[in-house]
Amino acid sequence: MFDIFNETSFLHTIITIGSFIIFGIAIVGVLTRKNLFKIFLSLSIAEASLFLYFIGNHFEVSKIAPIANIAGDNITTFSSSMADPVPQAMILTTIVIAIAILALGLTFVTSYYKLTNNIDIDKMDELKEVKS
Amino acid sequence: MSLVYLVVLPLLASFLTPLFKNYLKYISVILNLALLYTVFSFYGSLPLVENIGFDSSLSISFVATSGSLFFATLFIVVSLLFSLYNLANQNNKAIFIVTNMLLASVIGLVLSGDIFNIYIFFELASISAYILTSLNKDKKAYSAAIRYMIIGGVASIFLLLAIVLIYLNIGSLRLETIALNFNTIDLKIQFLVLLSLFIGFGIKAEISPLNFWVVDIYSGSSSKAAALFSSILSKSYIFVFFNIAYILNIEPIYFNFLVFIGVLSFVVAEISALSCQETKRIFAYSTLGQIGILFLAFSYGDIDILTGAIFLVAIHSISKLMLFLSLDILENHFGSTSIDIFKKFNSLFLTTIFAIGFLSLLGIPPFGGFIAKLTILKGFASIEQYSIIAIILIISVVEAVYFFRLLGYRYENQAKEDIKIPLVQKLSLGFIAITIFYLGVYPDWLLDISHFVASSFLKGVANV
Amino acid sequence: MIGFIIFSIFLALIILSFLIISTKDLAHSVILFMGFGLGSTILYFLFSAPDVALTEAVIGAGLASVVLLVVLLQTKQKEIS
Amino acid sequence: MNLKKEIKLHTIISSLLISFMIVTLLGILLNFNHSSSSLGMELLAINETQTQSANAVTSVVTYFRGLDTLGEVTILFLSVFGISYAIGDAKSKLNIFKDENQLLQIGVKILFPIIILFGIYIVLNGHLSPGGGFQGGVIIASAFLLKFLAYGENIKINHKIISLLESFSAAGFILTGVLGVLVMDRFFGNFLPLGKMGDFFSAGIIPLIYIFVGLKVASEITALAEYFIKVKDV
Repeated sequence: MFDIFNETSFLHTIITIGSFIIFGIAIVGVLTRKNLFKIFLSLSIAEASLFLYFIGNHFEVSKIAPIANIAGDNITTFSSSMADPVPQAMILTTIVIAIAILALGLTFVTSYYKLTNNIDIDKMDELKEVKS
Repeated sequence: MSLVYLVVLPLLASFLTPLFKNYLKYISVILNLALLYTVFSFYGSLPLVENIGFDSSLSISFVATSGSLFFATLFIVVSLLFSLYNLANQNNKAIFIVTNMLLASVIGLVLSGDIFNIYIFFELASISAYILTSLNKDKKAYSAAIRYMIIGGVASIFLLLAIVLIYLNIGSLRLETIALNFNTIDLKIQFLVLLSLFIGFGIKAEISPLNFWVVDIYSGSSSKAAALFSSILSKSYIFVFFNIAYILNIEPIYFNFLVFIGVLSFVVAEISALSCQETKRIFAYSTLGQIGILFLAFSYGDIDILTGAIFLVAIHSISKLMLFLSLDILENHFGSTSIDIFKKFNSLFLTTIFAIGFLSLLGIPPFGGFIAKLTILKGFASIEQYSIIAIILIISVVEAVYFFRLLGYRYENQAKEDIKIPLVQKLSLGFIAITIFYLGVYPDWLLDISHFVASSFLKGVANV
Repeated sequence: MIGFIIFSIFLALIILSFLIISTKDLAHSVILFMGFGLGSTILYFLFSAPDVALTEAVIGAGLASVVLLVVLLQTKQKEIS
Repeated sequence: MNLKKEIKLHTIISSLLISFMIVTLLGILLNFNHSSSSLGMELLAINETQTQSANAVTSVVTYFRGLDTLGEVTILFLSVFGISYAIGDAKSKLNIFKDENQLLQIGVKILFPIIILFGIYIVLNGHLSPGGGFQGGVIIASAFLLKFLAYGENIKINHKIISLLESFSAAGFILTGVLGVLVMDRFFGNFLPLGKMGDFFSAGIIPLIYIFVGLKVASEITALAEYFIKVKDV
């Protein structure tokens, strides 16, 4: 009875609206939160929402995974009924980049916290110019 | 001899650091010499498009036009001079790995003809810049690195948004296919893609509305890192920004907007340099000013202005490297980089180096900077843009004020300390000073190369 | 039927991301972030992208949560917003 | 009191601004149908002839767009190096989970080999089933992470082996690319025989690349886990 949901263009609208709402929430998080830990968390949520948008918009209900399964003799060949592999390859790489950046950022936050016992971005005033 | 060697050799060197334990500084000099040799071997066969992996228009391609090769050679020369300067210090594994990675990512950024590949090298360059900022491991360095990472993260999100929209609408990642059917897509999407590309690259290319963060990062990081940022990193982002702009041949209205941005960042940066008390901040503002001029000149798309701009890129990279490295000597000696260290040191060699650097940046005759500014101003004069000439000249006066104030501090009668400079550093800094002087006197060979590069730049789609 | 599951998971992800941003206690936001990783893994699987689902599961939900938890243990403070 | 209100104001203003931007963004994005022909479909069509690899995503990640994966592996290497540089020497630090966990130790004795085997399976069958170097490498690293949690203090990772493994798998990855230039005159050219799609030794250099990537990611994420676990100063 929910066949309206299975129609591709309606699905794409849900996915676009949903992922950009998450994107908006995450960007608001980056701009307004004071805690460095929270800022890095919302940055990675913003990236995750872009990944969902990208893969979601290439999805069609009829499409299957781009892997030819060799079950016994019936080899399914690569056909246009398969999902597009290039966005998946791109997102695969960008997820690993996102975790590399997140880990490095959080290490800097911990080292900074050890030196100054402060994790609030507004109180980071080491770089302000000291007017002699 | 494939173009990818230019990217892969530095990567291989930094992957194999556990092997060459205490020869790192010599290895980095040899590596840069080998890269210089490989780059020159490509000059014969330009423009060269090399497909990677499998030979078809679907694969990633490295595009060696005279523009991208000129920038790649400039980066390798700067990295060679940096490693020569570093011969005096003891082996530093972090500097070795990060400078190699920065060099590889910057050459990759400049050569790659595939937009997602540019995103990967963009991230690689950013992550090496983050680590470079945090090398000092003190409060300032970490707070600069954290701030840089947050802003870099926002920039890469906008770039990713642009790439996602491009792939959804055009279905291809190769710059030339994107350029061919860029204007088939809906006008609003085009504007959206250009806006997110502008924000993504603009933040990193340090143009005015988006470069509020730059001066804090420079003052937080070490002078060596600042030397690499201003001579290599910002130039590569400018090249990629305008390479994509010319390839997509976007309408003139966007270029007029970029002219306004260039003028804005030039004026704002130079004026705010007046009120600085710290030398690194002054040099950072002067870099932002020069980037403003470059933006101005690149977005005019006139052959003479572009030749002057490319000459200015070369001169500015070398002289800024020299200035920041000599500042590094002072920083190691005095431990601080505030203005009044200029009153306290007493070394004729360093004074001449600083003098040559300041005069060349100001564009005073016997030095290379004069030729660059002259060509740019002549270009503007030839298309009757006298308002811009006036702005450039007025703001150069502002530049002169804060540079001569620094030089003036040299002659205050205060207790002066002698500074012992290792011979290798003297040689490398002296060599840069001599090249700047030589370019001032015999600039023709570089002017012809810049002219050739400028014409290939303007051809845009045709040469890809 | 898949469309309805996708719709409901997206709704859950939106609520999760709002909660992550707005909670005071950082430990809660890390746990909600794990939920976010799980939700996006299921979504990738439904989008017929098994490779990305596996990567998101192993890295997005697994490794990121460990890194976040350990960093949280070291900074050991409540967020006073 | 107004400080609290002022923070609230700042949040409200920026969230209004951002939601306005998102609405205009959605207005633009919702009424377009994206291009039908795409790079992926063309690659899908020629995947069988070019690579004989059953998993199209793996052939895109390693062969058709091999340079991205090289850049990707370098980013991971650099980020782990940055972490080790920032945290300093891990040997002189204490494990953050100081008390040993008896229950987990028994579990680890059983689970450790299974997880390692599963990770190796994922790496080796990258070109046949979903998964590959990245995913398998992290799974292997999660086995070591489990060991860290269980044995607390008295587990020592031999750093020499990890850094040697890391640099040799990275050098191997690059050498396969360089061999591609020497043999096939194209970087990452596929110089090995393609074999038949579906059996283990097929798809030329793709499994080779993914083995190098798997080794590298496994050693790096294990080092990363150790840097994160062993951080308490003595």
